[in-house]
Amino acid sequence: GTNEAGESSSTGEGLPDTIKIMSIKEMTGPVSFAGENSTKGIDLAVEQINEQGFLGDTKLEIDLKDASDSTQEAASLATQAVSDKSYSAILGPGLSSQASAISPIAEKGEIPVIYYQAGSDGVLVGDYTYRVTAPAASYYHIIGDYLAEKKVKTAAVLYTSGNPTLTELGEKAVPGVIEENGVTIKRSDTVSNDTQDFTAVTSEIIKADPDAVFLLLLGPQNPRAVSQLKQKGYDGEIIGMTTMGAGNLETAGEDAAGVVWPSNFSARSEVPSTQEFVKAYEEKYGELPNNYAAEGYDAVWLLARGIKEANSADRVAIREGIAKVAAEGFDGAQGPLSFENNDVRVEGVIASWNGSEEVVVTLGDD
Amino acid sequence: MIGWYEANIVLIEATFLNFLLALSIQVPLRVGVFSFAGVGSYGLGAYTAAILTIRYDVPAFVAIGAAVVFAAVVGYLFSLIVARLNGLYLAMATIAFVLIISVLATNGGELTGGANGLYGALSDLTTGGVVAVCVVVAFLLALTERGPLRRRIEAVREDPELSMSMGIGVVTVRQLAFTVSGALGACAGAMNALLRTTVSPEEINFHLIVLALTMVIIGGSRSWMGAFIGAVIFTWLPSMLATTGRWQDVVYGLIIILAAIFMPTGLLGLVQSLYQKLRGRSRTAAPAEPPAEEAVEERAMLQALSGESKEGVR
Amino acid sequence: MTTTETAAPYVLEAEDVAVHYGGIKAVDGFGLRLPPGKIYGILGPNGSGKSTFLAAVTRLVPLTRGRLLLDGKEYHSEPPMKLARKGLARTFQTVRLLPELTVLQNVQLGADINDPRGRLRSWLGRDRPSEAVEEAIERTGLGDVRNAWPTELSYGMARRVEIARALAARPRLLLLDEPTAGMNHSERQEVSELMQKLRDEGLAQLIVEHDVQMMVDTCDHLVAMNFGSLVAEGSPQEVVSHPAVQEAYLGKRWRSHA
Amino acid sequence: MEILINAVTLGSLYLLFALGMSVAWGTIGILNFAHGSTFMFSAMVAYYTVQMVALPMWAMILLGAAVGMVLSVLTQALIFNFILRRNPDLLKAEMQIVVGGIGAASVLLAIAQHYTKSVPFGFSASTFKTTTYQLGAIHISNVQLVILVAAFGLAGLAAWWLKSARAGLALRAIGVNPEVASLMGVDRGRMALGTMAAAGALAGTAGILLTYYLGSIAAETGDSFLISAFAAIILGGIGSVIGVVVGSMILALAETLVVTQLSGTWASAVAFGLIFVVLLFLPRGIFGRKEVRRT
Amino acid sequence: MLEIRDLHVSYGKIEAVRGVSASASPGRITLVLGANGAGKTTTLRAAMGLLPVRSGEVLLDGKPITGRPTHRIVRDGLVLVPEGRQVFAPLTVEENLILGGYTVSKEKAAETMEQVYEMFPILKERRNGPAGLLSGGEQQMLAFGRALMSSPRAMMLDEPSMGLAPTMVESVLSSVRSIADSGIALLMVEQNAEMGLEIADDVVVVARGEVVFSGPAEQARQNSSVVRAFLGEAALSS
Ligand SMILES: Nc1ncnc2c1ncn2[C@@H]1O[C@H](COP(=O)(O)OP(=O)(O)OP(=O)(O)O)[C@@H](O)[C@H]1O
Ligand SMILES: Nc1ncnc2c1ncn2[C@@H]1O[C@H](COP(=O)(O)OP(=O)(O)OP(=O)(O)O)[C@@H](O)[C@H]1O
Ligand SMILES: [Mg+2]
Ligand SMILES: [Mg+2]
Repeated sequence: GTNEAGESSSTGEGLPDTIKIMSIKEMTGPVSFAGENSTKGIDLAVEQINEQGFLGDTKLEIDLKDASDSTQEAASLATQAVSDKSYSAILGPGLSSQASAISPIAEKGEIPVIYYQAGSDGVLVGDYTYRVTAPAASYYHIIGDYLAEKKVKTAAVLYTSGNPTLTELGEKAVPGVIEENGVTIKRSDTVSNDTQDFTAVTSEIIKADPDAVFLLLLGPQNPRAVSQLKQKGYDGEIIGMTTMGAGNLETAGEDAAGVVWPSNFSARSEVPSTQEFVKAYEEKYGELPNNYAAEGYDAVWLLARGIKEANSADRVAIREGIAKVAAEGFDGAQGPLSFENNDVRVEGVIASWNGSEEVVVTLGDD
Repeated sequence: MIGWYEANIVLIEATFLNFLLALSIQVPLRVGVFSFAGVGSYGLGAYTAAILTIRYDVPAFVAIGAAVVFAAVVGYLFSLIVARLNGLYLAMATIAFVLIISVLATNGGELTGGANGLYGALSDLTTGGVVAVCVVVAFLLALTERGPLRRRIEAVREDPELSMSMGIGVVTVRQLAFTVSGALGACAGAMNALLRTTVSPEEINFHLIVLALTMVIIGGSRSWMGAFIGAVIFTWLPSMLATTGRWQDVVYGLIIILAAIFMPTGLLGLVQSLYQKLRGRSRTAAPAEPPAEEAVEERAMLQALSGESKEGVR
Repeated sequence: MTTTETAAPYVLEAEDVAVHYGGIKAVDGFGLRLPPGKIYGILGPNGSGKSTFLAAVTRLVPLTRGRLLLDGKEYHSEPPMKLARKGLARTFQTVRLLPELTVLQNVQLGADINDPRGRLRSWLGRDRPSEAVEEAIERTGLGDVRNAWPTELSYGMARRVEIARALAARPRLLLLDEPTAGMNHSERQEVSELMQKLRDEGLAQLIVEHDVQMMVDTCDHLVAMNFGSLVAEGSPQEVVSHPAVQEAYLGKRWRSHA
Repeated sequence: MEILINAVTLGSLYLLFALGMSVAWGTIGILNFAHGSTFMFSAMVAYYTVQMVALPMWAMILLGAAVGMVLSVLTQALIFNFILRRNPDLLKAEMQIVVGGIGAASVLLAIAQHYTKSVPFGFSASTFKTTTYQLGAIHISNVQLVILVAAFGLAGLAAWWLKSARAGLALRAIGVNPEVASLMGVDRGRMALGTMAAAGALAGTAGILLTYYLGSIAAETGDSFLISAFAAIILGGIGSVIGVVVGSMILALAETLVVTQLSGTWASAVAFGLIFVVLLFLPRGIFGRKEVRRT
Repeated sequence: MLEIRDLHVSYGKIEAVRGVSASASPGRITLVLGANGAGKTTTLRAAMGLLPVRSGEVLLDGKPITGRPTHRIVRDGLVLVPEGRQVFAPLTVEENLILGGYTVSKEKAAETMEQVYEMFPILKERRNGPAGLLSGGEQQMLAFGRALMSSPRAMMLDEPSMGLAPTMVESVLSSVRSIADSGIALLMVEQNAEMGLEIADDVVVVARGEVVFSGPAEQARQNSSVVRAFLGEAALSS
């Protein structure tokens, strides 16, 4: 890089002293746990990049902005990033609604954005937007072997219909996976975003007596649905999705022991690049990382690789750099990452709750 | 300045959109109709405009116009259905209306894009267009805040029965309020959908109702200016408070509490009474004195009286 | 006050009017005929149905049965706001002023009826009180409180605003429900004189009031009711000396006076 | 049959939550939008306490009720009381009170979000353990029984007290015209404080019991119940305890039927559609007092 | 004994009452007369603690009650029948009466209620109906009956005969007299001066916030200015 600060941000070649990135976050409000954890992952990645000299003398600088859960705030911050030329890229928010508002702004303002979470369809439009959280549908098929091993013949599906990701899973992906494995679906039920009590619907499910129940619910709904199923005397398999992670099952305690879910990330995964990340994370924070942290970490690394590739702080150049990196893929916290239309793909692991912590299920030695 | 404008364009636009949304609650409130149907119309308008833009690629003003007309008609029909309802019962019915619209949007299949909502509603709507609409709306509403129209609106709100006996068509006024509220709400929703290019069912929820009500009550519920003040405050407050970090939501809540306590007539009312105090003209008028000639007569009598009753007064 | 001469011999006719609330027969077969330019008064004990009858005449409560005619034309299926446009104005037994309008504006509201669409001119600029408003304020002696707010008024003053508001509409028929409640003798006297003056200008009035002396002095004709129906009718003297009226309504004082 | 039991349980949840809100609203005319946050906050305080000391259920209920009472009294004394004092006309103050409640709610919610990060919390550390009994084909848990008994018991108590006690009448009088009520010798400030204390205790109790029953709640749970409670109260008719019981049950039954027979997506639409239709025919709810207004 | 001493009350800048003094001793009725807006209602409301007193004193049995909250004053034994009836419209007639007896024992209240029903049979007929549906006069009866329920030591009445039919005026005023005779101190504002003077013991005339006449009732009846203002020329000549 050059030591010439200031003018360099828009010139084609070479890197300035610092590259500023706006990180739009949900640090307060109902989804603050996601913001909190991804920030830790981001900070770790930035620290590594700056200490390793990954970008030479150039330092990455993250400007953290809290948009809470407001779409308008998020859009406004993105506009500020577009008009303030000192920002080279945006690390996007985790809520789909915010992301879909930001994407057109980014496209028009020509600034690269890397999202984590934000699983809905309308998020990735055009060339400037990338996502490092793989849609659950893309790796959900790994549950097939588990179903076979547990000799699951019948299943019931319960999903939250107010959420785009969960609806997509509940209506298409999961039934597809289930049927491919020769399992019949006995019931499919829906609840809404603000459903609190699952008594009625779990009773109905138990009446149908399936071997496995698929729960595709919002975070706080999971422990409730699991407990209520168990209390009604259900003793079959319970299979969820990533919303089961991140400590959400803790309150269900013993009731939730044995719940499994295909995940894009598990701290217990044996993949070397994951273990490397987990080790560094544990060292820095003294706790195990969750998927939000891993995604934040990967987002920064994707960006850093793109910048290095571009060897420029220019937005358009960075975008092209990211595109090149994405075409090749790399090993990140979530394991080997590849990209499909700007959207990440991972291998996935089956995670499980053993009653007190999250573990990885390895099939065959059960 | 230009830089600031560009960087904050979203908030500037949002101020005007929130202004229209607040008005859609305020207009019925001014005639004593406690209706949140305007928030539902916001949803109707947003979806109508987005669908027209995405599917038929119509110009922005056509999409918005169609949304406004559609929601106004729905508002009118709605007013016919809820004609017998009043007060908080009416409020509940309109909340139900809003939530039903949200559920319909979630379950609307391809038409509404389901839980995903719609995206890619790219149009030629500009900030200038939004401001122009708001200026026209504010001007028209300002006309209802003076002279005979203001008196009638006051009458319908405070005492519908009295209004009837004074020849005011209370039912018509109420229906009109619903219609206008529908149009304003839809206008806000449509313009928001086109500016943000997306709309999702999550947007139309109880929180939007609460926001609209808070803007009106804290800004001032009697005048368009109150709605505007409310819109400015509640659009900009969150980003101003972002500097307070972790506790921003707590501070936000405290500000609302203080406003509720100390501004019974909204910020607008507070400003007005301060202004009047400054000008030394309080709301109170001179004490009632009997008419002039009689006063003289009475004074004479009183003098007579006081003379006679000196001993009587201890 | 302007009056158009009408062919009909009566401004207001009510025939066999009944208003029942479940088992309560508030008005039960009462009627009267009010010729133009006369003051008629209704007397009756508390709860005999006087106010309800006025509400029925102004269409604020639905009729259980009966016929109502204004200038000879039936109107008992028309909505109440149409009546005001036909020249009918009223006051209420309880004071009903609009708290957020000043006295002047409250009175102006009465005059707005003659200007149904609201002149564009007064929307856009000057909103001067019309002649009718000034006259009503002046006649009811409200000049000094014209800019006061209703909550600042004493009870008696508030009653005058009620009357002024009705007068500002320049009605052809005025219904007054206890217009002088809360006023002292000389104040009642003033109101009585005002009503007589208005009659001389051609305004037909129907008054409900418990001050018998004032009613006798003011009215051309009295109607007495009890339990929702007619008890006696005739000239003031006739009615107050009617035994049924004396028994049910007038106190010892009046019986001894008469 | 089981559907019915489940519906009644859900109805009891709504009832427990709505009862305090309904009492405060129907008597002293205070529509407290902070009720949901009070509910949640009490449960949260109990949660942090039980993490330190394993308490039995009754102690948790007492604790929750106490916290709810304190919060509610504070809201009344620091917010509503000031609003009323500056705005003696209850009708005019109504909106102000609603907005003040919204403010109080967001303060409590923000604090809770800050500490819990919106991750659900529950009472698994409590000494109370849920057990399920099986009666034929029907599963019923001990918490479920507690909830049913508590909801109906407390509703009965509230109804009886409002009906027979002179204090209940005084409360209603304050709701009609506070000034004239004071002319009768009613101490408005103390009555209001007392009522809000009771309403807060009910909110706290509900917070504890619901957390036991649901297994866990999150910071936002209080607000999701708020709208259902509002609906139940309106459906039954403001000011009537029987009304809120019936309203809660109808709402719950409708939701349960839709969830099990149709699809959960439509649950709130059908429930609110039902409210809508009921209001069209009974404009003041099922047991609402008729508006007394005459010419 | 109820005593109002040199009372000053103002609304903002406007002084509505400027040094009014009036008193009523047990067993006696003091009649307050005055034109519309003279400050009569203001005086009573301030004495009752409903309006802040700027200066002056209100004494009940020699004990100052100025500045005490209204509900305390009621418990001290002073009640007000407010201007314009003010019944609790949605509550039933009987509930209104029960509230009137809020400060006394249940037995005492039940006893008084029977007396009230005896005095106004229509109230008994309508006991379970909402008070707001009563006619104006019926509501006035209820307001009066409600005040009796608290068995006060002193009572202030703001135009108790307003809206009442002549027979009712007679019966209400004669019961006012008998209440006074039972040893209660009464301060009454009454526009029906003719009837008022008949039962009053003392008279206070207020004009624009000031007392302009104060003396025994006979003296007032002979005072030509008072008579002219409140009874009319006719009464003067007769
Ligand atoms: N909406 C109503 N519902 C039930 N009863 C009613 C209603 N309106 C009036 N009444 C009853 O009908 C009767 C007549 O009432 P109204 O007000 O007409 O009497 P009034 O003659 O005006 O008496 P007053 O001289 O006391 O004002 C009263 O007994 C009253 O209680
Ligand atoms: N809330 C108020 N704000 C300002 N001024 C007021 C207020 N209430 C009353 N006044 C004024 O105080 C004066 C005295 O009013 P008050 O009601 O005591 O008269 P009153 O003697 O009872 O008359 P009335 O016989 O008409 O009832 C009047 O001039 C009135 O306009
Ligand atoms: Mg009457
Ligand atoms: Mg008075």
